Order: sequence, then structure tokens, then C-alpha cells
Amino acid sequence: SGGSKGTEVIKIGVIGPMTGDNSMYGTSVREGAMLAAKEINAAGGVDGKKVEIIAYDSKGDKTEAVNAYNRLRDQDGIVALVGATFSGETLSIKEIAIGDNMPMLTPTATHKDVTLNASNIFRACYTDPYQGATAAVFAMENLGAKKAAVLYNIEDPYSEGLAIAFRDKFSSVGTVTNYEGYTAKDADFRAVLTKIAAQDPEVIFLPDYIAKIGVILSQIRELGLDMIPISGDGSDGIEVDYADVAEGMYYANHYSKSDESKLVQNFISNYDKEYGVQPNALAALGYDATYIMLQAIDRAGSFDSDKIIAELSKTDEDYVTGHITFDKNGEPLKSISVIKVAGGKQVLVDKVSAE
Amino acid sequence: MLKVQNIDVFYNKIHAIKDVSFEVKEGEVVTLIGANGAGKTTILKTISKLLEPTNGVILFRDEPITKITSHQLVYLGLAHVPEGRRIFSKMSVFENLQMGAYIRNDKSQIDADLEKIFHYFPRLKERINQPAGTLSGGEQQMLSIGRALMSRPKLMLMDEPSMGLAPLLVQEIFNIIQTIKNEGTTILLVEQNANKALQVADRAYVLETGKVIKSGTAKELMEDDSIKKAYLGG
Amino acid sequence: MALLEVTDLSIQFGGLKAVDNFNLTIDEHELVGLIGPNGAGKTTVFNMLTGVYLPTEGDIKIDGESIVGKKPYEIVRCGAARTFQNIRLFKDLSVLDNIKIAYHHELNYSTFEGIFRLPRYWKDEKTAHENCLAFLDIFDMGDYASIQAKNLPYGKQRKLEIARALATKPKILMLDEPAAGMNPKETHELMDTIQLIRDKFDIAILLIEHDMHLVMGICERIVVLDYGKIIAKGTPEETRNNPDVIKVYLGE
Amino acid sequence: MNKNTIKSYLVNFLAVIIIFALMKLLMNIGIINRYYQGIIVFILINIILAASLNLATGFLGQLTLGHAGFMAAGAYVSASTAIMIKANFGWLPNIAILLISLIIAGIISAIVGVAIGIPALRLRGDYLAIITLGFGEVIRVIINNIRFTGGAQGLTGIPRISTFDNVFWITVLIVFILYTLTHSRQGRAIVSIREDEVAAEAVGVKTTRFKVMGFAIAASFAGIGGGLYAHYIAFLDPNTFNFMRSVEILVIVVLGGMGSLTGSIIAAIVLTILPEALRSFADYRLLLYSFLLIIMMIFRPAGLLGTSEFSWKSIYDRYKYRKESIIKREKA
Amino acid sequence: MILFLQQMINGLSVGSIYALIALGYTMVYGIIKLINFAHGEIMMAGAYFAFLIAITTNLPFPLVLVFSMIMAAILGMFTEYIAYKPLRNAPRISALITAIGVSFFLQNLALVIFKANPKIMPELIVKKPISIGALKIGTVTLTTLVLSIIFMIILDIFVKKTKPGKAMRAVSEDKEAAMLMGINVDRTISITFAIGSALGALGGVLYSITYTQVFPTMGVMPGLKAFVAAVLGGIGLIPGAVLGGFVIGMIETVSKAYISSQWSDAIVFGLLIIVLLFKPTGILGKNEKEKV
Ligand SMILES: Nc1ncnc2c1ncn2[C@@H]1O[C@H](COP(=O)(O)OP(=O)(O)OP(=O)(O)O)[C@@H](O)[C@H]1O
Ligand SMILES: Nc1ncnc2c1ncn2[C@@H]1O[C@H](COP(=O)(O)OP(=O)(O)OP(=O)(O)O)[C@@H](O)[C@H]1O
Ligand SMILES: [Mg+2]
Ligand SMILES: [Mg+2]
Repeated sequence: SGGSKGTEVIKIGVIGPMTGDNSMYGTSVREGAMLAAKEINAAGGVDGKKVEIIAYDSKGDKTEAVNAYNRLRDQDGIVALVGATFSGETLSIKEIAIGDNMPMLTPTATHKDVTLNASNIFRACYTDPYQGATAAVFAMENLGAKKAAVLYNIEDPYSEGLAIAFRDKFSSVGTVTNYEGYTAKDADFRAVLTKIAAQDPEVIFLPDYIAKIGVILSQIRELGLDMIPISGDGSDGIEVDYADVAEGMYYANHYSKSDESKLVQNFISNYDKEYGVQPNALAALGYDATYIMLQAIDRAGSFDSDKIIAELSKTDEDYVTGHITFDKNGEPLKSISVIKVAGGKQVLVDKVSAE
Repeated sequence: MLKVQNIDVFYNKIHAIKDVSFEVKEGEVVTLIGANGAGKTTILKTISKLLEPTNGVILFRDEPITKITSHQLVYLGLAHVPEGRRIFSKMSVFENLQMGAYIRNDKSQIDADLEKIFHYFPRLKERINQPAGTLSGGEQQMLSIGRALMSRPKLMLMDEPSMGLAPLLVQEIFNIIQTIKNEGTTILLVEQNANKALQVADRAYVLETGKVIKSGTAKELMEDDSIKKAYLGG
Repeated sequence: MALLEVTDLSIQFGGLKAVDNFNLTIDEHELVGLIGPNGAGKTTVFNMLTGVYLPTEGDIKIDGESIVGKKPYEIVRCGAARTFQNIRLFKDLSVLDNIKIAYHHELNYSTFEGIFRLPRYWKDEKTAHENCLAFLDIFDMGDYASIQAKNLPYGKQRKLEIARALATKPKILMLDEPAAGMNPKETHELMDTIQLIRDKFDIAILLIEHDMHLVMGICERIVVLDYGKIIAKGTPEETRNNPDVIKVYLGE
Repeated sequence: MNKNTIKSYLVNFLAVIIIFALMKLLMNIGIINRYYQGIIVFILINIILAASLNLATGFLGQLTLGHAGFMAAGAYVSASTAIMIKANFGWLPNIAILLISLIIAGIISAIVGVAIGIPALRLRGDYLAIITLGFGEVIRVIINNIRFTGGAQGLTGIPRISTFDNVFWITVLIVFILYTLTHSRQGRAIVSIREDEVAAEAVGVKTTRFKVMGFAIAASFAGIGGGLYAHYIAFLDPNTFNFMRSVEILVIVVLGGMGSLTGSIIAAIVLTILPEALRSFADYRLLLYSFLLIIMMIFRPAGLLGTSEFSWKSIYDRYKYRKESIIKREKA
Repeated sequence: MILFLQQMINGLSVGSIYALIALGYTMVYGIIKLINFAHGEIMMAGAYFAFLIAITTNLPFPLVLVFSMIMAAILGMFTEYIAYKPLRNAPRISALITAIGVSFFLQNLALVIFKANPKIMPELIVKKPISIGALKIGTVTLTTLVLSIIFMIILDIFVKKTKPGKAMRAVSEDKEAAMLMGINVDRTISITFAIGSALGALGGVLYSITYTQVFPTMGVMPGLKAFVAAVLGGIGLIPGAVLGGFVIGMIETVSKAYISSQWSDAIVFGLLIIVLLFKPTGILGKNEKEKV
């Protein structure tokens, strides 16, 4: 696909929310991808060709994502797509992309159905069910918890996906005392927390993004409750703004900044140099996904979709977010880093692997 | 007191007032006569700056009012009894009258004036706490006149004050006009009831499709045959 | 049987008994005036007769059928139409459409037929169009058919409102101060119109008006209301000379 | 009038066919690529949504802030119906599956519309707006919480059977129905309610009935619009139908002109293209969009077309008039 | 029982913020019949003003509050002047659309300036819970509660008894007639926006202290809820706004605590619908049939 065959640049599309209230997610992915492209170009490009990242905003809106995808394909002639950022957008593009046989690697869409029945679609992150179940295992085995509460965002597929998996896994051994939902714009959790506290769970699972978890944590502290908060990769970076309330919590992540591997430390320092901030997990995933994709194109030695897809499925290497191989569905097989917030810093507690 | 000089007024493209000039001297009652749609209301609204003339000047107390806004005119002594009553329907009768005295601060005088208005219109006193919107049409008309009087105006513009009033009250309204005239208030009166209007007026202007076609003292016009035929039902 | 029969009609607003024990019968083709001081309760009577207010007590019958509790549009179908003291036209619509809306009972095509423009639509619309235009002509308003109602001069608006009420094919027409805001000449023309309507459409008319010239000139009977109660009934002559009516209403 | 009207119907019908043929041609030779085609499909869906809302808000005069709720109801019903049909009667042609699903979606949405409408339409103005707003929010929470919708996870596996061709013709049909409806005796009754409800009742218009009818038809078409959307994007989640979506549709209606179907069409085109056209402004895109919205409202407070409809006849008349006046002037 | 009472205090805390914001809504709606969709964004702006001044200076809390209220009042008057005033004589719904436009604009402006990441609001009030028996009530809650009631009383008296207040009511009914009374309509509307916006800012600051964050879309949900509160209580009525705020806060809390946290929004809106159907003018509104 694409009209750029034989040209001197390799165009890679990126889609995500870059304006609007979710803009931080899309921009992180974009910045990660741009950094990867820059590094590769500095090293001579792919097959001597320069890489160009074309990133389009979707506002997180499905209609816009479809328009953006169509535009990338028809107007810009991309070779492959690194995206989209959110599961909803990715799923809206999915059917069209299957029809186009577009090589597609989403860095961050964790919805279980993203890669289902789609030979051209891969992802760089682990799925919601996998992550949620892992968190439950960690709570039971590492923390020895018997009772757990779940508080999740019913409007967010990511949050709900994690919550369901956690609940199902945890209840196989322990008790889930509360399984409570809230809506995306909710800000007050005192009522529901008070209710949860009455059941006395040892841990509370909070699958959401930093901003919301920060609020929930501060209300947990305000009410003086003593449950251990556990969370997913949405909490990555929570120790920056919410150090005091997040102290002692655990969360699953794609990598740990305290990981001493050269790959990770290089990425962190390059990113910091480029953008003046520390990268979050989304940036890391955008960075990795871009590398994976470009390496596959390099190996394919052509822009032919089938060849690129074939090479993608052969991926087997170390990246910032871990060692990545894909299963037959295009799911990554990688381990999860569990991080504890201690002294306002990320501390790598354990690497929990796929079962 | 009031000089209107060559004004033109448009509603978008409709030329409603065409080169109209007239004058109201201090202490006079002047009436504008004209059929429906002749432009009487438009003229009154232009004088109180609810509409803007495209041409011409209006002098109120020898000052051009070009740069003056509606609400400032009230402070200068202008009051307007608008067409269609325009009372504040959710406010009580009492509050409506208070709004009439919005520009005043002399509490005791205000109270005295209130009494005077209740004397003119006893019905208003009976309904003093009722929301004005539930008053009958005629009651609302009384309220509208009373409200305008509460500002103690020097010049009062009255747009069909007798509309919808019972015969007894129509008489009463004209008596009141006479009274306030005697108290020194200047009045520009628009009335369908031209007979009655000419009886209290000193002078009159006749309007037809936005133009002044005739003017003169009330007496002259009352005897004018064409006026009789067209407006006095005679 | 009388066309309109009102018995012991009363309504209370909070502490105020706006209409108190009102009784009235009107026969076909009659022209009756309802007068009284401002706030006497005349418009309120209209509002009860047309279903806008629900009376606290009493009964209203049109052609022997009680209409109390019916919706305004049901009452229209029973044959009572009205105009409003403050003109209420469909301002943004054309004069013709104002009439057509009131005339809709004569059109029978279904929504489906209308949407897909089936033959009955064309037939009905054609007759409606012609009839409504003819109707406007009766009022000398044919030339205004396509003008927006709000752009009509005041007097014409009043006329249109009357025409609109008539388009519902009423048996009794109630006019609330039709001459308000008209000059003597226009009022005179209105008198002719009212009489013309009565004869041409052969209906009864109940009229509220403060213009005594008009009321005395055309009404056959007059009912006088004060503080919600009937204080006099009779011919114009009797009413004019009734001392109570002179005292509270007419003056002099 | 009969002949002229029929003639103008024919002219319009011809124009629609020409537009369609032209678009197909441009698509075939690649000038309209699939990117533009995708945008056109969204424009058409927005036209359906806006035109139907215009019936409720512009013609009937009932401010509605929950149109996305009806769209959602239709989208989910249509999607699940199609999934079911595909599973059990997979041999049916796509167009049949689409039509059956859309009809069921339309009916269910109409029922929802009636259920909301009967009680809510007793309220006036802003109160109705709030109730419909509340309804829109409630329906989203419901979708999030019930099973067959897939909750926040969304509904996947929806047959992707909305094509440009069928979306185009369904839009034409719906706009046609709305136009003829609003220009019939029922339509006049609906408009009279907007103009003055008390007076409408006083001339015998069954206000409740026509309010509910207008509302139900609007809801039904919104449901069909939702269905087309579902079958185009093949994925549904409740967030798609949030309050902002309702607002977007309302903005199209008001910007186009309340009570003008052609206005809605033009505004749908403008407002669907605008965000795409503003792509190059990157981070300032939304800022600019809202700014332009304010500016457009300030300069055209009654909307682009006001309450009038675009018609060939009026253009022709104007042309004729100009010609005549030129002739007159020359004669003089 | 203790648990229940504690939940009631939670409800009060939520409700009193809604009440404060709803006051601003009701003021503006009451006067120009505009659902000021941008009110939530004014509230957000107020929170940012407070945030900025708090991190750059050491002003005490009351001064931070006053500063933010003044700035928001200016912003409110400015938006009125730019976006609503030109539409005074336009159809009401057009003004509604500009209000939505202003709301988008302010949100996106904040996004461009401050980015989507929430900023952490400094703890301007020491958040020490005060214990009453076994119950705990936060200092912020107490402040909000007291302020909302004080402002309700002040505003109610202001609108009912003072001259400018009466002028507002006159303007709300008939602008032209109000001019003929000598009322400066433009200024009156400006003042209304100023007061409404200042109250919005007050709500915004307290909201952001309670929930520790300031972010561009923070105004959306409380704005919507506060609006619902204003309608529920009887829009245009000052005590109604406060009552509505508390009622919504309580319902939300009770449904989260005892019925279902995920259904709480549906319950709030569902209840609103039911109340309006039985009492179309809200809890405190009077049912007045239009006189014809
Ligand atoms: N808002 C408006 N828009 C357009 N035209 C208007 C408007 N108001 C009045 N007109 C037109 O301007 C002309 C003068 O109207 P105006 O109301 O001043 O007449 P009038 O003499 O007061 O009549 P009336 O006796 O009916 O009150 C009329 O032709 C009327 O149709
Ligand atoms: N909805 C209502 N609520 C309270 N009082 C009302 C209501 N409607 C009418 N009234 C009162 O009932 C009385 C009768 O009003 P109505 O409008 O019937 O008078 P009317 O005879 O038509 O007077 P006019 O000739 O001035 O129009 C008035 O005193 C009025 O204040
Ligand atoms: Mg006039
Ligand atoms: Mg009356």
C-alpha cells in the first residue's frame, strides 16, 4: 500500500489525541516516535532512506481518527502506522486497516480485541487482561493480600479491562470486597471510599491514569484509610506530582526508570535532552514501536505490506520496555515491571512474567 | 423642551420615518395623530433613544441627545409610557412603581408620589402585592402610567395610554393628563382616540406613512374636515 | 337548545375570586357584548370558555355537550374559537399559512400521504390553498397572503387573527378587544367586518370591548361584569341607562 | 402551483442524481480518494443528525441537548441487529442486512423518543433542554453498565456495511422526508407550535400529538444516523455519544439556521470539514475552531440561512428580476 | 449510624461546592436567560488564577481568593462584552451557541497555556479534619459550607432588596422597559456577570483545594452538575441554587455509598427528570401559568 514506493523517504503515520484534554497521551507517543526516527536518521536511516514521522491529532475522537488514518494513507502515503494511541481509535481504524493490509503496530492500545482476527495488526504493550491478572497475582503472592477492593472508571475501556481481570484473578484465591465504578469526570470518591473502608480490604486496585489516581489517593489519605493502593501502567510517573500521597503504592509498568540497562538509560537521557522532560511509559512505547516497525521494514527490504508484516512477526529483540517477541496474534510476550513508590522515587520491585 | 429636526428612521430597509420635524414647548401638550403604522411609536422610541435615527437631530432641553443613551435621558427628565405597557410582569405592582422611581433617592417624596398614584388608580392599591403579569390588561396600563409618573418627569412621552381602558378610566386618564400638565409637566401624546387627545392638547401634528402632513393648534385640526373624516370618525 | 350555555361559572386565583357565578346563554346567530371595568374578569371568562383555565366551579355547554376539562384544541372542534387581547399570531409565518394552520381540520391526508406526496395530498392542498385565499379575500387581505404576519400593520394583524379564528369553522366566535389600538375610522370598518362575519358565516359572536361606540352599535345584548359578578344584562339601551353600569363603568 | 412544484421536485431530483454521478466519477478517476470519501460519509451522517435535530429544535421549537442519546440508541440497536443477522442469516446481501438493521434501529429510537417525549414535552424551553441533556447522560451510563453493549470495552465485530452509495441515498431519502413533512399540514402544525403554543391550541392544533410526533421522528432519524455511523466505523463505545456530540449537532443546526434544512446541510459540510482543514494548525486547532464558531455566531446570529431554504427557484427569480429591472432601466 | 452521618458530611462537602457554582449560574440565567455554558470554564480560570498567585507569592488564603475572584470577574465581564453583548437581540439559542464556543475556547486556551497535565493546587487551607464526636469534617468542607450559605443570604438580599438588585430583575424581564426607568442595562448585565464569575471562581478555588488539582477541563462536570442543581432548585432563584446544590450532593453521595457508585450519575439525572416532571419549575419554583 501507499504511494511512496521508490521515494527517498519512509513515511510512518502516528495517530493519537494531541489536542483536547487527553493531549498528553498522544503527544508522548508522538515524541517517543519522533525521537526514535531522529536517532535512526542520524544513524543513516533505513536502507539509506530517511524516515519521516507524520503525526495526526485525533482528539481521541473515533471519527477524527478514521479521517486521520485515511488521510495518512491517501494523502501522505504512509508505509506503516504506529498507532493509534487509544484503544477506541485503534478499533475504529481496525477494519479499514485490515482491508488495506496496512502494517500496524499500536504502541499503547491495550484493548483485548485490537489484534483479534487481524494479521496486519501488532502491539507493543501488553493487554489489559494480562496486566490486570498480573497485578492480582502480585497482590496475592508478593503482598500476601486476602481481601482486595477494586475501584475503576466505568467509562474507560482500559480501566474496566484491568478491573475485570484483576477481579477474576484475585477472587480465585482471595475475596474481592468491593467492585466499584465511577464515571470519567467524577472527582469525589469519599463516599465510595468510606464504603470500601468499612469492608477493611488490605489492598485497593486503582486502574486509571495518574490524574485520577492522584485524586483518589489524596482522598484515601484525607480519610486516613490504610489500604495499599495498587495500580497499572497508567500510574507511570505518579511519583513526580503526587509523591506524598503515592508513597508506598505499587504499580505495573512497562519499564522502570531505575532499570540500569544501557538501552533504558540512553533512552531516558536522549529524551530528556530532546524535550527537557523525563519520558513516561507512553513515550517509551512510542519509541519502541517505532524502532520495531522500522527494523521490520529494514529487514523486509521493501515497502511491501506482506513482507513488512511477515518481518514484524519475527521480531525478537531487547527494547526499552523489555524483550519483545510476538505470538501468532501479534501480541507481545514480555514481562511486567512492578514498581513501588518509595521516597518519591520509582523502585523496581519485581519483574513478573507471563504465565 | 423638545425639538425634533429632520429625522429619518429605518427598520433594516423599511423607511419608517421620513424627514420628520416638530417641536414640543415647555408646558405644552402636543399630540401626534396618525393611522396604524404611520410611525407614531417609532418617533417616540427614537426620542427616547430606543431607536437611532439615521439622519437629523433631536434636542431635549436644548441639548442634542445624539450621544446620550436611553437611561441617561431618564435622569434628564424624560419618561416614556411605552406601547404595549411593558410592565415588569414578575415583579409586584409595588416593585414596578419603585422601579419607576429608580433614579430618585428622596424617600419621603417617593412615598408621597406613591400615594398620589394610588389616588389616581385605587385599583392598583388593591393589587399592590400581586405579580404585575397577572393583572388585567387595563390594570397593567394603569401601572405603566403610574410607573412613568414615579420618575417625576419634565417631559412625558405617552404611547396610547388609553388603549384597553374602560370608558370611565379613559376619562380618568385624560383628567390625569390635564392634571400633570397643570403641574407643569410637558407631554407628547400619541393616541388613537384623537377626539379626546385633541381636547387636552395644545397643538397637534398629523402623520401619514412616516411623514408629517399637517400641523396646527388642536382647535384648528379639530375643525379641519379632512382630519375629521380620516381620524375623528366624523 | 342554546348554542352556548354557561351555568354558575367561577374561578379562584389564590384568594381572588376573579369570576363569580357567571351565567350566560347564547343562541345561534346572536351578537353579545361582554363589558365591564378593567380587571372585572372578562378575559378570564374567555379563558375558561376556551379551556385555557379550568374553572373552579360551574359548567359550560356547547350544543348541549359539556366542555369543561377539555383541552383547548378539543374545544375548538366543538365549535368555539377566539382571539386574544394581546395579539397572538404565528409571527414568522406568512399570512396565508396562519390561515392554513387553522384550516387544517379540512385537510384529510395522512402523514404518509403527505410525506410521499400521494394524490390526496395534492388534492387537499389545492383546495385548502384556494379556500384560504378566498377566505383572505373576504377580509380584503388577499394581497398580503405571502407577507410575514409580524410585518403587517397593527390593524391588519387584528383582522388576521379574527380571520384565523374563523378558519376553524366555529359556531361561536369570541373576540377579546378587537378594536383596541384602532382609531375611530378603523373601528368603524371593524364594526362592518364583524357584522359581515356574523351574517356570512352565520355564527354567534361574543365580544369584549371597551369602545362603547362599537359595543352599543352592533351588540344585541350586553352583559356587564364587575369584580367577577354580573351586575347587569340587557339591550344596549338598557345597559347604557343602567345606573350601576354608569357608576362603575361608563361614567358621566 | 401544482405544476411548478412538481417541476421543482424534478429539478431537485435531477440535481441530486447529477451530484451523485459526479461524485462517483471523481471517485473512479481518483480525484476523490478514500480520505475525501470518508469525510463525505461523515458529512452525510452529520446531515442526517442535524436535519433530524432541526425538526425537533428548528421546526418544533424544542431545544434538545441529548440528540446523541438517540443516535446512541440507534447505533447500538442497529449494530447488534446486524451482528445477529450476520450470524444467523449470513447469506443475506449486505444491503438487506443494513436496511433491516436500520429500520429496527429507527423504530426503537422512535419508541425511546416517544417515551422521553410524552412526559418531557410538557415542559418548555430550557427545562426540556435539561431533561434531554439528562437523558443523554443517562443513556450513556446505561450503555456502560449493560452487557450486550460491551460496556466501556465497546462493541466490536460490527459488520462494516455502510458504503458511500447507501449512506448517500439514505441521506437523500431522509432529507426528502423531512422536507415534505415540514411542508405538509403536519409540518405546519409543528411549526405553529414553535411560533405560539397557546395560539396553536386555540386554533385546534393537537399540540401534544404533534410535539410527540415531531420528537419521535427526529429521534428515529437520529437513530438511523447512528446506525449508519456504527456500520461505517464498525466499533462503538459509549464515549462516542457524549454530551459534546449532542452539542456538535446542535451547533450545526443553529449555525445553519433553525428551521432551514438546507442550512443544516451547508453547516454540516462546513463544520465537518473545518477540523480537517485546520489540521495544519496542530495544537491550536481546537482553539481556532472555537474562535471561528464564536465569530460565525456573532456575524450570523440567525444562522447561515436563517429560516429560509435554498431553492433553485429563488435563484431563478432573482436572476429573472435582475434581468427585468435591467430591461426596465434600459427602456427608461 | 456513624458511617451514615459521615457519608452525609461527604454529601455536604460535595453539595456546598455545587451550591457555590450554581449561585453563579442562577445569577446569569436569572438576568439574561442565558445558560452560560462557559461558567464551568470561568470556574476553571478562577482556579488557575489562584494557583498562579499561590505558587508565585506568599499571599494568605483570603487574599488569594479575592485576587482570583476579581480576575474571574474581569474575565467574565470581558467574555460577556465580546461574545454575548453582540447577540443581545439575537435568538436566545444563538447566544447559547456562543456560550458553548466561549467554553471551548477557554478550555483550549488553558490547554495550550498550561497543558493537559493537572497542576497540583497548594494546600491553601490546612486540611485538618475537625472531629465532632466520631465524625470528621474537613476544614475545606466547613469553609465551603459557610461561604455558600453566607453568599446565598447576601445575594438574596442584594437581589430582592437593593436597588442594583432590583435593576437586575427589571433587566431580566424587559431590557427596553428597564432602560426607560433609567437603568444602565449594559452595566447591570456586566455586574451580573462579574458577580456570577466571582462566585464561580470561589467555587473553583475551593474545588481545586478539595480535589488537589487544577486542569483545563476541570470545570466541565461540576459546571454541568451545578447547572443541574440550579435547575433542580428552581433556576433564577438564589436559595434554589443552594438547595439544589446540596440536594444533588446528597443524592450523589447516597447513591455512591448505598446504591451503586457506577449508576450515581444516572440516578442524579434520573431524579432531576422526575422532579421536573412533577414540578416543572424546580423545587422552589412557583408554578405560574402564563396569562393569556
Ligand atoms: N421592528 C420593526 N421591524 C420592521 N418594521 C417595523 C418595526 N416596527 C414598526 N415597523 C414598521 O414601521 C412603520 C411604523 O410603525 P409604528 O409602530 O411606529 O406605527 P404607529 O404609528 O405607532 O402605529 P400603531 O398605531 O399601530 O401603533 C410601520 O409600517 C411598521 O410596520
Ligand atoms: N393567572 C392569574 N393569576 C392571578 N390573578 C389573575 C390571573 N388571571 C387574571 N387574574 C386577575 O383576575 C382579574 C380579572 O382579569 P381579566 O384579565 O379577566 O380582566 P378583564 O376583565 O379582561 O380586564 P381588562 O378589560 O382590563 O382586560 C384581574 O384582577 C387579574 O388580576
Ligand atoms: Mg404605535
Ligand atoms: Mg381582558
